Amino acid sequence: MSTTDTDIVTAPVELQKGHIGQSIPRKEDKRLVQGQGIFFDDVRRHGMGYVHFVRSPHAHAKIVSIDVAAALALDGVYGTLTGDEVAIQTDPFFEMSTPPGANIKDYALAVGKVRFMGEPVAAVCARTRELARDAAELVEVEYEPLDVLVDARKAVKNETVLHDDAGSNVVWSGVFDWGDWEAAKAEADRIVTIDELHFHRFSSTPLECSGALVEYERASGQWTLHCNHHMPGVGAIWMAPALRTGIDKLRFVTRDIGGGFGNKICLHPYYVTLCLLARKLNRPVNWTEWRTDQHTANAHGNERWFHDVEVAVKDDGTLLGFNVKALDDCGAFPRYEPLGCIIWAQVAAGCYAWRNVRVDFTQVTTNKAPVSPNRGYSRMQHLWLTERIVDIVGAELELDPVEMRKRNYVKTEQMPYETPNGCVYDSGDYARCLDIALDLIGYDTIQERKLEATGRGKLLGIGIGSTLDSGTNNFGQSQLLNPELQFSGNNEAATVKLDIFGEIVVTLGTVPQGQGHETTASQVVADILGCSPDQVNVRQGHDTFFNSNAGFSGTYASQFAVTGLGAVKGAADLLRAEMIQLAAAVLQAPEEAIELADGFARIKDGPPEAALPFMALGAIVNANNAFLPADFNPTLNHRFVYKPYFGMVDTEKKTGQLTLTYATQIHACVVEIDRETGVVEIVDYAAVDDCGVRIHPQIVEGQVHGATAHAIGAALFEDFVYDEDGQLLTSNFYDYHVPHALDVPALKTGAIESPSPFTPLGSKGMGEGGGGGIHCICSAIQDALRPAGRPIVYDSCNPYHRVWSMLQDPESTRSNVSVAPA
Amino acid sequence: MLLREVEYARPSSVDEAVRLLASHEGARALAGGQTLVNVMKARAASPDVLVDLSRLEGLRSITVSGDTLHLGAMATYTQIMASSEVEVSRPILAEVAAQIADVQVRNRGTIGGNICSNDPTNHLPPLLVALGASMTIRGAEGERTVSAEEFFLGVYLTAVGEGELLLSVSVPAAAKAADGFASITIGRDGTCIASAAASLARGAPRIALGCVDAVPVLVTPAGADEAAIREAVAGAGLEPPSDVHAAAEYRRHLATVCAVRAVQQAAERGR
Amino acid sequence: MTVEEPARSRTISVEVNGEVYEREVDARRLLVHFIRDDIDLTGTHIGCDTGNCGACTIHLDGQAVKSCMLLAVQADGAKIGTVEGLAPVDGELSPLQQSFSAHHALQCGYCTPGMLMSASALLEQNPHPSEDEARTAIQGNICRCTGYVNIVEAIVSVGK
Amino acid sequence: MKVEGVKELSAPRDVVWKVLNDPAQMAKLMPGVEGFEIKDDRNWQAKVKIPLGLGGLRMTIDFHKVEERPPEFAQLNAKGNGVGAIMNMQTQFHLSESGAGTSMRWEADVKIAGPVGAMGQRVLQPIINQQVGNVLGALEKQVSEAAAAGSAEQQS
Repeated sequence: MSTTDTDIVTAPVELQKGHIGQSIPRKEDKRLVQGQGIFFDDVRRHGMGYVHFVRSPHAHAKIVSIDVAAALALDGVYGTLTGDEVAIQTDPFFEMSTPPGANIKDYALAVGKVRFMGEPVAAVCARTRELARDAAELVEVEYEPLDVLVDARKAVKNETVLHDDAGSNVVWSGVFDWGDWEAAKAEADRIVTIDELHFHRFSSTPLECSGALVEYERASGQWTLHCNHHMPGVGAIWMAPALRTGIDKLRFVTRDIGGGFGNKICLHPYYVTLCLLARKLNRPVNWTEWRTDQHTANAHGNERWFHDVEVAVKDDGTLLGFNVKALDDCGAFPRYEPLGCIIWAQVAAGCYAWRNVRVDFTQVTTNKAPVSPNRGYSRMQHLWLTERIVDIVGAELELDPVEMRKRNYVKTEQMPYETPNGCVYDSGDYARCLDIALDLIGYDTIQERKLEATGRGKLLGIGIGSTLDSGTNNFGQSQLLNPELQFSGNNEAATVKLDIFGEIVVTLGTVPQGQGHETTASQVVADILGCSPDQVNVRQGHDTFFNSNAGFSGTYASQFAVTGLGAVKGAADLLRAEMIQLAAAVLQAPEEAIELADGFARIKDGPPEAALPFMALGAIVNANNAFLPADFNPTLNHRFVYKPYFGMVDTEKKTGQLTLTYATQIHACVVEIDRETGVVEIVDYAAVDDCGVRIHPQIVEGQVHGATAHAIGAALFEDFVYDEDGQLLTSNFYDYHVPHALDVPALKTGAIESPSPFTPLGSKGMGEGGGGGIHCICSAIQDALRPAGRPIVYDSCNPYHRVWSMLQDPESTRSNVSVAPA
Repeated sequence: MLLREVEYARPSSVDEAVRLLASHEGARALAGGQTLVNVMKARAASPDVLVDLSRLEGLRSITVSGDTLHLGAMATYTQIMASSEVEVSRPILAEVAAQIADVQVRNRGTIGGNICSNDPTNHLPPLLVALGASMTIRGAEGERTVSAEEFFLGVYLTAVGEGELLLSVSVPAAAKAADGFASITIGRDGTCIASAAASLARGAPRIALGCVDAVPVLVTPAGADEAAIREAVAGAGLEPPSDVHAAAEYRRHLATVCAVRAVQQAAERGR
Repeated sequence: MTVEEPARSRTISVEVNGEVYEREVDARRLLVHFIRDDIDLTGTHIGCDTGNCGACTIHLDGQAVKSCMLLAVQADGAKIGTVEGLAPVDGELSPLQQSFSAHHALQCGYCTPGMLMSASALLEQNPHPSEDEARTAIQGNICRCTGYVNIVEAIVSVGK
Repeated sequence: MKVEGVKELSAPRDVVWKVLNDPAQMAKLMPGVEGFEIKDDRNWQAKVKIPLGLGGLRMTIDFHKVEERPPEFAQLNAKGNGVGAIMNMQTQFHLSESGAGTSMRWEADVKIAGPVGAMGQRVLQPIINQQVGNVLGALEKQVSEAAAAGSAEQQS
């Protein structure tokens, strides 16, 4: 199918590539390499107190009593806050689910019960950081431990229930049935079934932990949060009603943020606690989260089980569809969930042209840290499933993994391609990307390398990961979970102005954490206004007071190159038109004769004096405007809100255009496994990216490197493991091993550009990477282990001990899979 | 990150250090601090008094006398890696020191701190047991020497008693010694899951296994062939701890693999 | 000679980027908190609480060390270098800093000060490092953004 | 984590029983006890500083005797608080006569909750084994002293 019945607004790519497409030096770098970045913890206020949280050592317990007397008695302690106060002073956070999830009561501090290890039960504020911790140790909490649920498969049985108000551990459940699964089964030559696959729990663990400095202004009731929240628009939607205040009373200020990856989106419980403390104690309060806290009690990625996977396939390898039960584990509170129960549907079909997909999806709470969107959010889990399906089916039917993929990929000539659930893949050429990746890792010599490795006691394997990085969410998909929700579409704002001395000043609604927004925004503005990016001053970070934010402002969901830059382009276009109008009036020339170039507004091919520097334009409007006609009121100050067009979703069929763009990432790698120990080493790695028009190729490549490193960590080392009592066993960087410099191989990258027909610049959001590395490492491990009894890789994390177990007992993994004639 | 209150003193002589350690209950020696400060940050263990050894320059020396290499307790890993004395008299020490943690930690961390903390994942305790090292300890009653085999008593527990101070580690010098070391770490340089040090310097292999018990486990196979090593490790009746990285069975298996590899390396070096 | 007796605080004198600071500090104060909170050099960062991440790397008497695994009192009398002291002249960047920017060796920039301090310590001893040597020099510095690829390139290219 | 074992003690069963069920005697068995308070015959509290090479590990431990069947069986629960962690230990011991001495079969289930406990996982088992070793060693000493005292009384 190559046409679509959705109306799609396309904007022509009208810009000449000037600065766009060039890897200019990043504007952010100069301050950051000098240690002059301003991260939230670098901000000081007179008289500020330091906050330390008292956290639950138990995963599930009743809070019998909390005694803060000893803490308050300590010299230098400013005050405390407990769950009882929170329950009186705030309302529970808004829940997005339908019942039972809708009935969950989530407060800033634990009220009555703790539901995960590390959950904050009280907060202490003191004169120094050390004193705050001393005092927190003096808070006496009596707990009555309850049965602990750490396994979603057990939680779904509801023998123990976390949230009495909900009466069930199920947050949300529903069936997605697209195409005709029964017909696909009938058409198939074989049905391959996989009993269970497990996508594990990890997170991107940004190097800067969470935190904020919160000030309260008594006179206005205004809170200012110097923070590192990277989706403040949505943060305010949670916080303001809970604090029983208006959204305008919450000012979020971010400057530099030390990485986010989605993990700083669900900070609202902590921030509400800080707001209450700042108000109660009438002083600014700083909270700095420590690493162990972040691991135990901030944001994990969604853990997901896939059960009873059935795949309909023809003997020639043509995939017709699949049917699966997905069980998602969101930890103790839904917070951003149950959005993860639908976000995956943006890539329901993965890179493949199967037309029949049936997913029975359930999400449950468990006594583990709550989840939050994590790089590749929800799509990565599902794409891992599709890639596992392709590799497992391919291996069982003795089909070549490259052929398998090429046969089933959506073809470039089918673009734009409408998926069975109404999503539209805008552009791309998956097969070409795969060829480039295979070429980069020397695929044609792989058999020789396998033989050579065998001689060294190593098992060598090659793997492929095909992923889509879907970007620019349509929030209307939330209505597929809960039709009552009043969210749809998407938006982002920016302002561009020309100031009195000719300064071009840009403010963004986005909240960058390393993606170089100051730089890429300046490239776009420079090309539109005909000047150098050096002349464009992009204000650092986000500030609610910039008046350049919209409801969905933030940096998430691979969208800046579309929404953020779309807004910047819109505002710059408005400014440009006005500058031309003004220059035409001053130079007494028709507007068509004016060009903006080299920092001047001038008459094309005119004499040198027929040129106005930008400074002159700025000065005229702002300080010397008496001669302008009465009916001519230029402002040289423009705000634009970019809004992609999606149309409405179909809540009955659960279909719609759930996202705007699809960047492609095809990864391929070669691994060697030490047969004796199970130690896995990545010996070759290639990532090929297609995100349409690249504004700044170096930044794009940097995102590819970063996403790959995250995937390597997740595939081999990073795992939030809980014991049966709900104790997190990997709470620090000793046990939660993130890749070090020596762990990451030299990465080879390739790129093609398939411009998006749907976006202002032909660009697509990218950076999340869809977990391509996880899929391809799993794929390579399975390939490498093939001579050792053909075990099936069933888990997304394969640390040495798991690989060794597969080597010892391949059969137990094989019993998970069966092939039957249809 | 935030430590409990603690008292601090920085003596300028060994005598003074020993006096401070002996006269204050809960006093602990602070060497490089790469373990101790970390543990204090977690508030897991809290000394009442820290006796900073940084001014005791004499404890930093690395010397050779006769056929013995003496490493002062305050010698850092970086110093050991760069030491010509180590290079000519027992190079395996430098090689293993280079595998400890990272550059910054190697710049601060000391041999004394490493073995006195005796974290089971540390590399030096098994190495020193395999090499037949001995430790010189100073207490109120004077100095005494303890063999490496008797030095390690438990996790964070050694023969250095309350009020005592480790002065130096002595290792038999043997320039082309047949020594080997093998380990399995998470990633290239992460936490150690299993390790083995081996020395054939005195004929029959001496293998010390790390990470499988509270203290290094010494294994002395009858010969250096693989079968003998496997038999000897199997005979050691290892009951290693299980954790998130390795169940007991896997760790036991890795101990054997490391032992074989360490001996192989030692044999190659000795040729 | 005075007899040393244990105390909960101590007056220390340190030279940081050429400037001498004398302060009374609690014995329990970590050097990184002294640098960040007491003398307001906030370029030195904190990324973990177990000494793994290296964001707090500084030079102590010329050696790269992690300032979160050192008490401030231990630095008494020492010469300290932090990221703020790397640029030769205010407003100009060192070749290493320039190389980090040119090679896109930083994204969020949070690990960057520690990376630079580790890399500059390497380059002082070894002006022409190989890729392996560069990787080893930063093995104790975690970066969650870049996958290290461009950082390694940036370091190696300074020596070329 | 479960640890268990059998210990042969060279004292009569009633002597062993007495030692094991006398809180004051128990206090002497534990390493690093700094303070001890008997609340009633089933509940007592100890403040301990477990000696480790790196410095003491301070905890307040509440003991509660759950069940006893003199002179053969007792079950004791201990709940410790401190170091950012909570420790729960359930112990049981069975005493049987073995010649002139006593055979003690014991088992303990130790659970540590909290980030420090999780962090220390890799060293926890060896540390617990060490502490159990210390307690058993002290028990042996205590029991033989008690037995000696008992026989001395008989002789006098």
